[in-house]
Amino acid sequence: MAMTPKTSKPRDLWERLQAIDRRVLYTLLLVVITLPLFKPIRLPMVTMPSTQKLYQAIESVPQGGFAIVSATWSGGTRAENMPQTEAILRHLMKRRLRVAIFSFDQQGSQFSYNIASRLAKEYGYEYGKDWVHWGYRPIVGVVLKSLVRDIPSTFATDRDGKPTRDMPVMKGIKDIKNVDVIVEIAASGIYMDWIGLVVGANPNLKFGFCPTAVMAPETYPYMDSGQIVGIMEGMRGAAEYEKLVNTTGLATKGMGSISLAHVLIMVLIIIGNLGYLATRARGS
Amino acid sequence: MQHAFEKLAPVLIVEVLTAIIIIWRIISAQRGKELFIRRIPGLNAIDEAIGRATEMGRPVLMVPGIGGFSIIALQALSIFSYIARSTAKFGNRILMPVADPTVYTVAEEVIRDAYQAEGHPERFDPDSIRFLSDRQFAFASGVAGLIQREKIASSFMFGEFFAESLIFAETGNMVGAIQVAGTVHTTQIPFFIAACDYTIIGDEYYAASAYISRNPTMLGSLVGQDFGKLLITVLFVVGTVAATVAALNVPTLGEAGKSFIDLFTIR
Amino acid sequence: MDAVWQDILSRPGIYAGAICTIGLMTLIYRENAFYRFFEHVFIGLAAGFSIVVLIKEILDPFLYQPVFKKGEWYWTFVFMFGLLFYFIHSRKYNWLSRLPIGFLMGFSAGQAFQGFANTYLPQLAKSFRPLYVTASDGSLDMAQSINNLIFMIVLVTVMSYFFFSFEQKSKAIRNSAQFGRWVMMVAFGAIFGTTIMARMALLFDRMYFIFSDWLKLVQ
Amino acid sequence: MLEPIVRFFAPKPLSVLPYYVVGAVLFSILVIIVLINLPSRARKPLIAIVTFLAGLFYATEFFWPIDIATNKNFLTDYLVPASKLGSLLGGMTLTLGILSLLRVHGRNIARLRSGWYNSLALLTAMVAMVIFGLIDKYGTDATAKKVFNVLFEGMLINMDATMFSLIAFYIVSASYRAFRIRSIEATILMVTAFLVMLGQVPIGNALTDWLPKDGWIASLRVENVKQWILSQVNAAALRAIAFGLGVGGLAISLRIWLSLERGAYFEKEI
Repeated sequence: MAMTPKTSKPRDLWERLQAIDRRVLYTLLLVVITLPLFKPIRLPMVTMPSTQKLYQAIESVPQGGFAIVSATWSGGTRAENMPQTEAILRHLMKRRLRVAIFSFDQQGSQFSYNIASRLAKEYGYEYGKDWVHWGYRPIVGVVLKSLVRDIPSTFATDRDGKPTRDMPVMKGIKDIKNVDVIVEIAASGIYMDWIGLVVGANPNLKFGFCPTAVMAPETYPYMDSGQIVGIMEGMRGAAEYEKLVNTTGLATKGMGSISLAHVLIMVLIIIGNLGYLATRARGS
Repeated sequence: MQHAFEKLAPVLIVEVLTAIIIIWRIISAQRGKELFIRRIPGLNAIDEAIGRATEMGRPVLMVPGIGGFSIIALQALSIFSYIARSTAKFGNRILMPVADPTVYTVAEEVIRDAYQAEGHPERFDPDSIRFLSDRQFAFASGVAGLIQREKIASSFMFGEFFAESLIFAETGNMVGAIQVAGTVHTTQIPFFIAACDYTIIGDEYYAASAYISRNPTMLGSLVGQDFGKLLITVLFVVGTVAATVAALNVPTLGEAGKSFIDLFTIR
Repeated sequence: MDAVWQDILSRPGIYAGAICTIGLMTLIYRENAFYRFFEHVFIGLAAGFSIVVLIKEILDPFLYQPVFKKGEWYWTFVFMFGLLFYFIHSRKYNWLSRLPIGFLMGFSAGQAFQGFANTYLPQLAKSFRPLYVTASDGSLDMAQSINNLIFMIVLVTVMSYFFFSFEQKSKAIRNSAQFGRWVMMVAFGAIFGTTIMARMALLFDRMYFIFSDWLKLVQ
Repeated sequence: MLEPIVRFFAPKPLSVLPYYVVGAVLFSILVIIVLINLPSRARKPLIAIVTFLAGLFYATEFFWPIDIATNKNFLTDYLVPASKLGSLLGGMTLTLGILSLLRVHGRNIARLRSGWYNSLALLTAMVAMVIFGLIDKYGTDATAKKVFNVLFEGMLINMDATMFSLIAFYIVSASYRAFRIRSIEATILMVTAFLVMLGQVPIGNALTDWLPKDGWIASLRVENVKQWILSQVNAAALRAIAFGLGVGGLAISLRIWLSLERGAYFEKEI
């Protein structure tokens, strides 16, 4: 890019529009990001088909069905993955499905447990009877391979080390054929392992994926091929999902913030260019 | 694709042939033949940026990215070695924060050698090359602080950059530095373009050391690389024609088109 | 006052994190003493953590365990070879450090063949797209055919931008390269536009951390 | 003929292990002494040979014929040890990096230069992290583990996240300043960024929500325009750039592998 003017004192309005102090810009950004936290704003929203499909898939599971949620994320992508986890768990509990949670990430295990415990209270879910948390599990390949054949021994204990065998929530669950829904919430390409090792093993299984926005585009082909039933794309997907399950959660707030930030940037670009055009017209 | 024998044809036709052409051009270039290279504006700006730092009496910053020790980092060090020869000549103060300990080790050698080659080994200050942190954002915080404290006059960023690219480029912009940047990670190029004065794009990165040194060996390599890229471009065109005749089901030709595509299809 | 102390002691990590967050964030106003302090703490913690990682993820599993637990004594040679790096500060024997450096260079360079084949070769055939695409009913799929044509034009013109040595006296090559550069600007604009989302989400997370996790003003 | 060599390098039981380890150390020292006395004209060729052999391992592993069933050749099983070797060698340079930190900041403290307390904070944080990090891994003390948690999850992770989030601010100021219709290139950059931004957020999609969802007019909906730019133009341009980078990387690798590279470091007399 050509040399940018470094330091020059703006004189009139048009020139000022071209050289707004960066601290003003930063303050504006802080305001638009923070404000929706306190006062959620609902902006017009168009639900993407990928989100709709995931919702529909979970809607189609009969009450009492068995769902596995894997929360493979950590603090770094919390803003996107936490609302996704919450939206999915909310939907599953609303539908009164049995829920089992685990994670390939230690932080994700803790985060998902906190979220699930809070929602369990809200929906009257009893631990051990309606839901269980299998805790942190290392080594993706090994866990997924053994999960297909034998769930009780793959997850013999829960996150506190208590045996899961006699928990009512696990009743009748032997292998992958007894599982109705699996949702992976991740910041990585882990969906490939699920598709490769698990998804084909049960033709009735519905596998949903909740990636970060950056990851999402590479997963589209797998939704077209039906290996992924639906995709909740980053915070935006989560906000759409919150709307579908009739709640105003973190994603709705976050999406308000993020949308406003986009609007702010676009407005600033327009203002800058107006100033530029005006001074150029005057100059020539 | 882990091994050549999984699909030998594309490996031989594209990779091995390119490699042979490059080596051949390097060897013939060493026999001394005038070579033409197109202008790369970002690289011409290096001298201008150093000149400005000399005028202002403020330091020159060089950041070799946050990647580990690899050919990418080595190329960055080649460019910096050239810059260091200029700063050795003009006596500018330099600052080079490094994120990888192996790169740091080699960088110290490379820059010291540059000062020696210019005949000013006494001007080299070992503390100007500093290992900061191999943790992405700890490094970013250190560099951002350094840029603002030292009020650098010019900034050169070459190597592997990820999300932190904009932190460096914007803080540099804040202090009014002339900035030249280039990285192999194309997703960061837009941010460099937005915040730097000159950005070199894509393969210009690997052409940089040849371009600024004008060393015949390296220029020969550059010509060889061009042949490699020409080969690939021709393959694109032929492949598109092949796919089209195959789709149109042209008799005989269509079959030939299909086998051409199969020749290059991996898995 | 007691209540505050109790709160701090019950969740020291959150308090420490909040102070660090605010400390580093002041950079956007300008570099200041507060930022400088936290920057140094940050680098110190990161360096310490790197040492811990070096010990527990490299020296322990790749040196100590194999040699002293499994009896693979020959790793000792690697360790001794690595010691040559430390000659770098020796004035006289400094060249010895070039041996391990050269070794690592060779390692990195040797992987290029597989790297090239693995990264780029599979994309070749994927770029062979027909300019005549038939829709499911057998007719011409106009939109897709045009898309494929655009795809090829973009591919070829951008490639032509990266020809350095071919004389660009030919008007065709010059125009093609110029067009290629414009097309790249489209790509870069698009990358810029899509990245904003993820970065804003990160800032939102920070604000959530401050106002919810720490101050508990929200939710 | 190879068997005695294989047996010599096989893992050894603990009873004789110390002899082998000490032997290896002594032998290495002997080799270093020989190297120190190497005539200077032999040095460069030696470095070139070491570089070439190191690269040859990976090159051979890639080009050697494979057993189709296992996708392996005689070198494939050594890839993992080789990468361990690389990590170990690379890891050993960390000490040099840490020494650089100690040198710079130790001197600041010793001479009480301005801002010496920051240097002190840096070194204190480093030492604390090492101590508590190692206790966390190898020790059992519960309080120490809690302290490590404060240092790692409380401070380090949050500081990572904060520096990362600063990009949000910088992206605003950069786009405000750079996206001006100054030149054709800047204009193209701005217009695509603008369109994609509109396509990213629901509020932008709402702008063209009145357009039909099917038919060719639907392709004018913002989200479809964004999708088209990303999947057609962007993908093709990035692929072309990538191929250029691939060839360039291959060329540099060849030059380094075969010691054809030039520049101050490579041309210096040693």
